[in-house]
Amino acid sequence: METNTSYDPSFAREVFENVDSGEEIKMCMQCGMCAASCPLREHMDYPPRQIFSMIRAGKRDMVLNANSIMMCTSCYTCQVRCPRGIPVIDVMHGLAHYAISKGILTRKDTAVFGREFWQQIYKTGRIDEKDLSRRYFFADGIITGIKKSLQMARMGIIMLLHGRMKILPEKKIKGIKSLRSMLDKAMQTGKGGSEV
Amino acid sequence: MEKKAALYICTGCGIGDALDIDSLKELATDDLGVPICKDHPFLCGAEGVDLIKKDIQDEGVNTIIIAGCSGRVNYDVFNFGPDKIVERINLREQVAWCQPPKEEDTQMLAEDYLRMGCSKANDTEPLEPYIAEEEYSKDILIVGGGVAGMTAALEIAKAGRKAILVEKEDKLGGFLGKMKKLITMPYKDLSDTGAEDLIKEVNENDNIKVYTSATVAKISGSPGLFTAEISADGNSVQERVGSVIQATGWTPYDASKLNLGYGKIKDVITNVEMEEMAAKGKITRPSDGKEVKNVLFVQCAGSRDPEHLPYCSSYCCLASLKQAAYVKEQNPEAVNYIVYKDMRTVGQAEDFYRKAQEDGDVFIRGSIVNINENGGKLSVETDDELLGERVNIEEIDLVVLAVGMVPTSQPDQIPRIQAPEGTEGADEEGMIEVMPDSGFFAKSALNLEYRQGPELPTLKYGFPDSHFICFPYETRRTGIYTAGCVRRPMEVVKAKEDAAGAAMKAIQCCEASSQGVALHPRAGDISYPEFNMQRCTQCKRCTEECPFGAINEDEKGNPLPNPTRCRRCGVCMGACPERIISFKNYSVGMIGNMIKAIEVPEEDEEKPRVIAFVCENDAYPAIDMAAIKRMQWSPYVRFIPVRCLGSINLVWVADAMSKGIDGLLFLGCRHGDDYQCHFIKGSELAETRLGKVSETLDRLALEAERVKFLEIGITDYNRIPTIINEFMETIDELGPNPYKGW
Amino acid sequence: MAEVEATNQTLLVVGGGMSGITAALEAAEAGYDVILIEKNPYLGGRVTQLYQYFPKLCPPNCGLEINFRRMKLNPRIRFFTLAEVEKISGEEGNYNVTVKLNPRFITEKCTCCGKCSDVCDTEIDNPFNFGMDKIKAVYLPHEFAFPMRYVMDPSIVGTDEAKKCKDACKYDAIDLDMKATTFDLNVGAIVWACGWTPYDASKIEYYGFGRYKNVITNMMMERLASPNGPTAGKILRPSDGKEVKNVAFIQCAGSRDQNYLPYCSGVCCLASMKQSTYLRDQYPDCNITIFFIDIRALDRLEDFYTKVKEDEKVTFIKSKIASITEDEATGDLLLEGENTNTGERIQMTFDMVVLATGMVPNSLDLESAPSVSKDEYGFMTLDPNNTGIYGAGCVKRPTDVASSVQDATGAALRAIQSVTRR
Amino acid sequence: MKYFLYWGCSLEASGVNYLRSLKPVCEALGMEFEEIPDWNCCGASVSYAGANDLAIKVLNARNLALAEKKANYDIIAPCSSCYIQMIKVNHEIQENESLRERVNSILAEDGLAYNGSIRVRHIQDVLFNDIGTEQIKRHVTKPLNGLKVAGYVGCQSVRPYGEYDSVHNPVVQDKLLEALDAKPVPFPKKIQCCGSGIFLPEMDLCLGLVRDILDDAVSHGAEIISTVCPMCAMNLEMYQDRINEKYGTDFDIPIVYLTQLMAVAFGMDLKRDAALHHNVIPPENILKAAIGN
Repeated sequence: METNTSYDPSFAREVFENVDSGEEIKMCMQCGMCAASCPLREHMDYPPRQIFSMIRAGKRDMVLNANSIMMCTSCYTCQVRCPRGIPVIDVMHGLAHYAISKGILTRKDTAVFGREFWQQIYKTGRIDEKDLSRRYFFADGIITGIKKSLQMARMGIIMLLHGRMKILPEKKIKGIKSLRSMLDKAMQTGKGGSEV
Repeated sequence: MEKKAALYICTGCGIGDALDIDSLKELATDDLGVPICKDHPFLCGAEGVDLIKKDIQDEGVNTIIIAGCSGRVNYDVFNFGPDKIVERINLREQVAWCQPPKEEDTQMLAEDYLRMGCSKANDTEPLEPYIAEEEYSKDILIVGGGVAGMTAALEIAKAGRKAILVEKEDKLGGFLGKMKKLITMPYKDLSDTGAEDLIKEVNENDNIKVYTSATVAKISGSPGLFTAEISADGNSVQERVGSVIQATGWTPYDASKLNLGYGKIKDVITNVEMEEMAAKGKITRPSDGKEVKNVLFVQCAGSRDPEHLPYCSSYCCLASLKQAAYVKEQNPEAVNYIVYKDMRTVGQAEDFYRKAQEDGDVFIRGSIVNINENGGKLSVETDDELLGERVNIEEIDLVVLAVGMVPTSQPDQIPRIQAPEGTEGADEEGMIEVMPDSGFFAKSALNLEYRQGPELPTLKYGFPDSHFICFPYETRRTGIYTAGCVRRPMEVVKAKEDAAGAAMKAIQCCEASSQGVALHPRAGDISYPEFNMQRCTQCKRCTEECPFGAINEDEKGNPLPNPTRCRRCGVCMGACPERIISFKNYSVGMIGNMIKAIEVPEEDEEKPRVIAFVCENDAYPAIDMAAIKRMQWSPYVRFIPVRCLGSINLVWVADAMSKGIDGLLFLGCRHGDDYQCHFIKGSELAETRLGKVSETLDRLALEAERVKFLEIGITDYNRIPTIINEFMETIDELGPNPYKGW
Repeated sequence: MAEVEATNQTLLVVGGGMSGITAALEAAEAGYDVILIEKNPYLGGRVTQLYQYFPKLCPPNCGLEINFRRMKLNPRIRFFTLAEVEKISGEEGNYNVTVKLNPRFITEKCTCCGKCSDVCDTEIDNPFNFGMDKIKAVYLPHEFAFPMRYVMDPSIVGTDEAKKCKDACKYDAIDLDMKATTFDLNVGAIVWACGWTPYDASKIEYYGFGRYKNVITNMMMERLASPNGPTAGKILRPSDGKEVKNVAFIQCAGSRDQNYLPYCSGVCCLASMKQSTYLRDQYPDCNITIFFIDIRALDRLEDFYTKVKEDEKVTFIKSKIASITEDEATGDLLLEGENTNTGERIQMTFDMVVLATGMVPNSLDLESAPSVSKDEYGFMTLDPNNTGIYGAGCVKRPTDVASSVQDATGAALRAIQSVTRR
Repeated sequence: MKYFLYWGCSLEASGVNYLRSLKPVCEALGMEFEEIPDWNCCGASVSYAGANDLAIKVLNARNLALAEKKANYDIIAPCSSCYIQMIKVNHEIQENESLRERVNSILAEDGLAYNGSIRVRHIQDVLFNDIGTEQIKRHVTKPLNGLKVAGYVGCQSVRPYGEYDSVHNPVVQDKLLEALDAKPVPFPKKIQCCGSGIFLPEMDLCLGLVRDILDDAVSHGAEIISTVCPMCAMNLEMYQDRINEKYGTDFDIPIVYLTQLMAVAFGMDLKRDAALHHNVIPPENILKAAIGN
């Protein structure tokens, strides 16, 4: 044991105050159930329980830059097994949202995809899968976009041929205006979103 | 009493099929001279029992010998009242069920058991309980006025008895009185300690007499008949009591022995100091009197550490969580760090661990490397196991060391005594450390006037606890019980329950003693040892070997028995070389006669004979079990149950060997650290004694292998056939006992 | 059933396990009349199913033997097996209790000769061994059964099989017309010592108990190790009867878990360590891994932890195992978890897995009974304003044998106080 | 029985065969559907990247409020992602009064309020508990004759609430399959996640997950895999080529919706009702063989 870190309670406080479900991490007893339940555990820098103990220790950069927080598939396996009843998924999503809002895009593709997803909802109230993919592929600029689309083109054509793609673009829902003002208000008054 | 014996042979359960009953009857009437001898196919049935009852009524039978099932069963069916002697001969389990039917050897086995049983019945005398001439007291002395002592006193008072409570401080309360709050059932939140109410209740109860600033100068006598000399405020008062509860509690482990800055850094305190500070008001830093903000608790400060206290003190996890709650209550912004090895919030107490987590306490699994002071604040270097790093926890205002409990019975220094010459480990002056299980080990509290020392023997780490899982109130001094943290480390709620239990035992002791009835484990036994003092040689073996310190000594070395201290194990009877100690229904002579009753065939018959002396609590039931499972073994072994192997007298070895018995087996309980002998030392003493006998055997030119001691547990019945058959092989190899037929 | 004599000075102890037996004996030996009732056909309760106690590794039957002898000798205790409380009414010092006696179909005439069992062909799952083996439908519950008397399973009553058994009995001890009866008791105080039930491990579905044969509970392990168990004391894995070489213990299987039992069951850590010694005694080469969250070995029991830790064949890993998967071909079990000390992923295969399942209190839930206070988990709590019915042992908290006995001793006194007050 | 059918965005596009088959099957079983007027997207599981928790709650609360305003029917959400989003918000609002007030203060922007009176249901729940396997069996005219089906449950259709089935060892889909006379094969990975909503951005990692699932199903003898989620269907079906390429496997197993199997077993039109032609890996032959066509 060589590294010398100093415990710093300020990050934990920051998380409790600003991250959706952030205060839930207090209940963690470090059993390791979440780590072993995760389908993508092998690819994570740190399993959830370690993220939680790092928050308690005040390792802000390590936590917000951890790929784990954006790698959640939302499968709820860890959550249903957590013996302390911690909504692990909500915490991970909250942390991801918080990190993204701070401009940290450790898993950029996911961040971009999720943001595009949300923006489309904001725009029309619904998701148009085809439009979403297009936006997602081109989010990094035209060149990568073309490359990515080409990779996926065959699949797109197949789906189109099998009638599994909507041809007409999604129309806005009728109440889109009021929905937007609702969402604006929620973003302003809710946790973790105030800084977006 | 003029004895009139009758023998009843049950032929049910396969006995009749296995044995020639008529010849057994013939043996009884013709050879053994039993005046009445009957058989019945179902003796335990109503008809069978009526047959016996009729003989009692019509024939004046008062000594009933029943040859049938094991004495472990049908005890109630064959109970004909306290004035009748009942002897059970185990023909079912230990003959019919474990031997081939209708064989000569099987029949001989049954015949021997008949001879032995009749001999025993003949030697048994009716019992009368020991009742002292003095008046018995049923009051109970409690030493220690903390939560356990006060609770015990109240529980006793509520049961309509009188309690005498002695406290060394000037007021009752102990640690409970110094506490701010309590965390107890249902472990959701802190509650009031209730100390004030408890003290008031004790002080106001008419059934409780309280002595404060008082100590016990001397306790003499025996259960039911104790006299306690209490020094209170310089006066000496005498109280007669029936039993005693030691509830002298604990002291915190000396934190200055730990390398955690205590005594050097002012803001490092113990959990006891923390509690007292919180109870008085604000939690502040001793260095500058400022209110604390960040507090770090060091769990297992000294506990679970082979260098300090190897055991877990069990209350500290909860105590620290409680004190962390005080800190939060004082300042919700405060941060508590709890550095632990394992969080041990057992049972429903887990709820309070969760509560502490909800409150935001920070838990760090690991161990402290260093505590430093700089700029008025403390920084604590810790190996954080789960982070896998050495970390610094800085800006700490106060470090609380969760120190463990040391029983008040633990001596500051282990006392030394003069050892007999040539003792291993003695120093130049011949002094040696007293063993923890000696009555001379523990720190002064009771001052018993006992030959084996003034205090309760301790078990380990200075706790005078019971060694028995099934019998947690067992102590090695009859009628003296321990309760609370002196017995083992425990939290308040458990100390209260423990006190109630000890009170129960103390009340029970007064009842039993006054009726001349034995206490556990031979509860209800009214037999007691009688000493034929004319033949005593003052060898002191009985006074030394009694596991319960029951026998005192006069200046000349004569034993002074205290029947109400006695547990009736017979260890003294086994110890006595002069055979002067006997019970009315259990004596050296009686067993000797049973041995003599065994018919030993001539050498050329090639039918060896072995006697197995077996502990009646464990080995005997194991043999029954083996028989119930219809296991089989050599028909040449005769079992003699004994109260405890500690009661075997070496003269029996001589009796047996001189009669031509080929081998002796001794089946007793496990001894050593995890001993199972319910008379503490009985089985161990037996083995020691037998160790000496082999020298004698050598001198007689008899092989030492003819006498074998084996440890056996009650569930070891699967081993019975092997044990016996292996021993028989040994005997076969050794050949017959040359003293046969002398 | 004849009238059972009792008065408002009599104590009723419900539950004939270690706690109940202790409460009954302690009170009786202090001179009080006690009636003890037990729902099983034998006394002794859970401990009769244990092979050994921690930390001494001694057999429970040793202490039971002493207690049974105390009971045999003490006329103040009367006990009833196959008995249950149906109703309680009244108050401290004057309770009316209705006791139901379930039929044993075997009378006091039984000599335990075993002839009925010899002729009986029907076999039933052996409840004493958690169904790991079969016994005859007329049987002695176990060799140490007290009272030592056979019992007939109700499932064969009314069949030819039952008649065959009856005909085989030389002592006319089988009564096939025996019916459940009830009787009323007047008692002054009640000690409720009904003990506990092992938590149903099949509820923890990701451990596959009930689906995977080689996943067993700690109580089943006790039976496997016991000389009177289904394998005569040889620890063999259930799927194929093979000897075991590599065994895992999963601590807190259900306990300390909001989804199952939020409380800690108190004894499981030590029980698993104890069971590791069973394995080590039988298999000198057997590897044992104990997966835990916190090791909870209170007071001097820490010594036992220290002792087991010294065994190099026993490994302690801080991890809550997240799942068990069975290799269908071999019956071996793959355990997955995270070693939280090292952060390493655990994927380990074992021959057999023992789930350290916790205790669920058997609480006072009768259709008609005075209210007693209970906590949210069903454990009885002491309510100073509601005296007369006292919990003893594991109905109050999950606890080991010594503490149960200690507690039961205290409960006996409290019951005595109740009758003293009246 | 009347229900709201909240089919969500996917069922109009990649999950079209789900919606197409679901409707005739459910109608045959006597269910009637109504659409929630002017519904919006549920937010799925990835919108946290762009929105905070409250916004996502509001999104779902709006749908619940719109439904509640119209009628007191249970909402059926066939898409697992829609289901979990909606049921989660519903539970939270029902259980937490201050949250309800907070959400309603936002819904008030459009004069809406949600009182928590609606129940959100998964289609499996309704089929199993409201309709029942006995009723379903009565509609089976073309039993699947022991067709070995891996009933892939995935994650969000049961977790975390487990309202109608075990979260650790779900059995409902298998029981429904049995009602069609199919033979569900046991396979441990039936509850492992396929990558769900982050499949696209984390494709490299998620291909491995899908491979494991397919492998487990196939090695336990499955001839076909059924699902109840458009994302599962998509991820399991569309990437088999890539998986084969990446891992050297040779998967070519049809992925169908449970409702498609029901339509087939109910003897309905394979194209119009079962919508099998929308499947990229054609299931027709296997299914025809099973029903003996």
